Amino acid sequence: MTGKKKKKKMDNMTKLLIPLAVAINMLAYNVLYSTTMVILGDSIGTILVGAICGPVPGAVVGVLSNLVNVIKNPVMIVMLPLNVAFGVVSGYLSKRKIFIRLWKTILCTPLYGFIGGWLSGSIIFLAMGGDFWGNMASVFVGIPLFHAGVPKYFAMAIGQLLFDCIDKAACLVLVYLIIKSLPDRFLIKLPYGRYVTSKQYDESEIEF
Amino acid sequence: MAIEVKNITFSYPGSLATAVENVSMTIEKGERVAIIGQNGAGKSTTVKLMNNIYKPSKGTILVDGIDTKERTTAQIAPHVGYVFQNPNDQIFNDDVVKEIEYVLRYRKLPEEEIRKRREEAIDVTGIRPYVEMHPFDIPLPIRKFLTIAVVVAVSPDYVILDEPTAGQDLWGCAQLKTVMDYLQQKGKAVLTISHDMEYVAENFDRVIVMAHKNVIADGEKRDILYRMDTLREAHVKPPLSAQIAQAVGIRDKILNLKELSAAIL
Amino acid sequence: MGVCIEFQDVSYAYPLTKKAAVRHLNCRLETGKCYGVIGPNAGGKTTFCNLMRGLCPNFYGGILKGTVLIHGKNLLEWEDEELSVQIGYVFQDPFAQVSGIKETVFEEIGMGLENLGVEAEEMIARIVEIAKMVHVDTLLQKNPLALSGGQCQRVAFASILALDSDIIVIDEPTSQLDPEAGSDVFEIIDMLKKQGKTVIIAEHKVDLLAEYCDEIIAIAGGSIVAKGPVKEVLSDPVLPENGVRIPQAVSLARELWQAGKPFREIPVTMQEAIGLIKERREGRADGN
Amino acid sequence: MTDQEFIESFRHYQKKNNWWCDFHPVAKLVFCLSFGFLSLIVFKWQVGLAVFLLAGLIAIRTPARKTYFITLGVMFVAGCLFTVAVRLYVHMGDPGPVAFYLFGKAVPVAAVISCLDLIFMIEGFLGIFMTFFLTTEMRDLCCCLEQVGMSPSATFMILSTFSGIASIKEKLNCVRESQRARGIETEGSLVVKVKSILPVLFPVIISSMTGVEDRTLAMDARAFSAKGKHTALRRAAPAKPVEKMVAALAVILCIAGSIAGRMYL
Repeated sequence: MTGKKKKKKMDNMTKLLIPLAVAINMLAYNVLYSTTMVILGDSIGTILVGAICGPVPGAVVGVLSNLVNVIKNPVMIVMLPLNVAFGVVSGYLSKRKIFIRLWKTILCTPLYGFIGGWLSGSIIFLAMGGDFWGNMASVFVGIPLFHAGVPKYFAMAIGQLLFDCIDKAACLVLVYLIIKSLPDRFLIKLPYGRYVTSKQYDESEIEF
Repeated sequence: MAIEVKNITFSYPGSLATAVENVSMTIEKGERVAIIGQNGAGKSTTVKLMNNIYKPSKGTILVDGIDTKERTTAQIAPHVGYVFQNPNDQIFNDDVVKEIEYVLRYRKLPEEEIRKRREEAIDVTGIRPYVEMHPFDIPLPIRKFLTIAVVVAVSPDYVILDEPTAGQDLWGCAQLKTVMDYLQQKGKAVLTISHDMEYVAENFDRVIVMAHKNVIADGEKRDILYRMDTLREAHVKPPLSAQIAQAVGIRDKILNLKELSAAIL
Repeated sequence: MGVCIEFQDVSYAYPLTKKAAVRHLNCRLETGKCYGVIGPNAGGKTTFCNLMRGLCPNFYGGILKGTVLIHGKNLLEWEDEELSVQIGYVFQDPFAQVSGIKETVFEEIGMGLENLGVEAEEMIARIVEIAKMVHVDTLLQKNPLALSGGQCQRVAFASILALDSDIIVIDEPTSQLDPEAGSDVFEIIDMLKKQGKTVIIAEHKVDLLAEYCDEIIAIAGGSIVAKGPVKEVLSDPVLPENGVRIPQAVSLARELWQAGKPFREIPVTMQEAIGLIKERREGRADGN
Repeated sequence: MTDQEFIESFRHYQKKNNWWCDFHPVAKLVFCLSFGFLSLIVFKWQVGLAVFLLAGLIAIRTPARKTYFITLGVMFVAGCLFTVAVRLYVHMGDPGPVAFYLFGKAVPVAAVISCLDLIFMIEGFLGIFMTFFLTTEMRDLCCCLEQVGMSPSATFMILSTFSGIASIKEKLNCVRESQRARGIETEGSLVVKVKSILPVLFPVIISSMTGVEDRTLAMDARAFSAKGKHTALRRAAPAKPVEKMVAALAVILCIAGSIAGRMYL
């Protein structure tokens, strides 16, 4: 009965969630990075919207978050494909009901770590003219490995991978807790809401 | 044992205009006080200073003798509880019981004490039927009683209610009355900011009128609510029954319907 | 005076709930009248408004039984955009009704018109006219995010009225405002009535509704307990029995009635009560 | 500005009477992007320096020159120095002609050049982007992008992103206030701060997400989902032929420059 209207109606809700998710990225970055110095938390919004609204809205959140970062630091524009990847991957994982169990969510940290660490490391490596880039990962892990004889590219990438896994593990746990705290009535209005709500309601025995 | 406010002045960070200018008042333990006045008169600011959310630029506030300047907000919270107007700013657990117990666990109270206080708070605020529901599924007016339950569980000596009757229906107002009686019976002081004159006349003994950033009247409710010039200065109307009594020329000071009907018979 | 909205045995249950929010509603609303909807929270008041606005089946999902007719056409056949133009909707939280993407109140009011593709010149004329009507013409250059609750609510009204819809559904507009801003809102509602629009207000402040509304609908426990002209419904004893708040003038009359000395007729507004009391006091003054 | 002038300003195109600010936003964006990518792809200090000078030249003749140079300075100190230090440290002691000695270790000329390449690439890239972002209103850019065919909801999303970031910061302070009033410490040592992350971050995220429901209703009430033709109050001038030509020229220059740069430098 309300089938045909489902598609368009969600767009309004998703269209308003996307800017909010970008704001959540910025907020989480300010709160988490200033206190923990290791967890960036600037991909929570992207993963969250990817999980509850689908890959396309997740990708759009990634693009907009990147746009906001580019205004402050234009070199970040090279990271655009990664942010998009976070949103899209979260969408596909959510379809396989990953975000319903905590252990399943934590299990896919290496996947996110690979995207956020290894790929971002190699992109920066190319963008920075084949050399180290000044951030925590490359200083504490990259350079010692390089001195121990590991080729520059691999040292750099492994450093990024390790640091990013810590960050992404924290982000995934936070996303899981947020989804668990969101009320079901809110979630089922979203395109991927049904993949994320664990409790099942059958509509038969409603007392009229 | 009182909150002493000694001519405090305060302006919000980033704004030049003062929000409150040399305000002084004293709230004794067990008293029931209502602050009335137009929006922007400085009501919320005064109350937030008492709760040590902000520290006064000039003057001092003593809560049971402790100067709020030397303590953080969280240290004053066990003495002064504050129920905000918007419950959504506080609730973050996905379960009513966990929400009420969070602060008690945070302060490492014994398990038995936590259970007793939680049960008492749930009964007093009447949210027993909603205990299994997700806090954000509970309708907003009833969710407000969840934040009241959290404050009741902490059982501070002074409880501040910000616009408690906004959006409440008959059940809500009755439930609020049971909470007020419970706090009264426990000897707690209750301070409220409200525009609902019937609620103020019904439940509070002392009324403080605020206008253009300072206190312009402070005294027993029957006397204050009949000072027409003070109320006009504060852009506040007395309760409906008082307005009717005056319009009809009844001399004695009527504050609620019972008195009005007695005077008419 | 045609019927603009009609409920035929309407029952509705929100998704994921065990109990229906409203059961077997039957009522007809005539154009040009101002309806006040009263009742306890979670009694079905908001669901009633959402049903009229078409939010309940379309936006919230859930199951709808029975039919809702708007201008004679079934609710489900209406396109969303057409419905939002036909029926204006203002609700409780003033700050949630600010779009956030417009930097001045002037453009905020014009947002609805921009979405509908109205020409610029006509847009400007209509915005200025609406702003004057709603007394926000002094705030045109201010940033909507810096307004107070009362001003925000008036701007929300203006942006909806700009669409010139002839039915306006208003869900508890004054519960977050102070009394002065509340009476401003009711003045706007009074103006809408004079322009012949159909206004439906869900509100707790029964005393104000008594003054401004033509008819009252009392909803409690998911069904309509009373519907009809203001004087008739508000003095109906069924209201207090279902936990529906009644105006103070009526409870005064009930007190006197229980004390054995009822008024000549039951007052509903403060003015009527004053009139009747004066009448009685003069009666007693020259009586003894 | 009086109301009449303000309303009159909507009757014709927005003017800021400065040649670069009134330059058509989309053409300006293409111009800046092409030079930015030119300096990124070539990654040589000569090209980076050229782009940096070009950006400085443009910035001086626009009202935003003060903020331009301040941001550049900050970005130079924060971004480049740390990266250069790391790069120098890595290349210490490599073979090749020695530029200078640092802590007794030889720093080869190649390392210095690669640092210069890095510095001027970042500065050039940042400079040209700054000339764009400091002189163009985001709403004008979106308005022109709509002329080129971007959907109005994309404009809505971009613009509400920026206002969303500001309003969520306000919500964060409001939530911190109410959690402190409950007795949860938010300032103080690192451990206290880490413990306060959940009670502060969650209410903001959950209440703003559930708040989206109300905003969706408000936007729906304003025919936000109407498909038809969208008009705009704030009209932007269509691109003049000369602006289109400049943009096209910049793109050609960027492609040619990148190929030439890669091959010869």
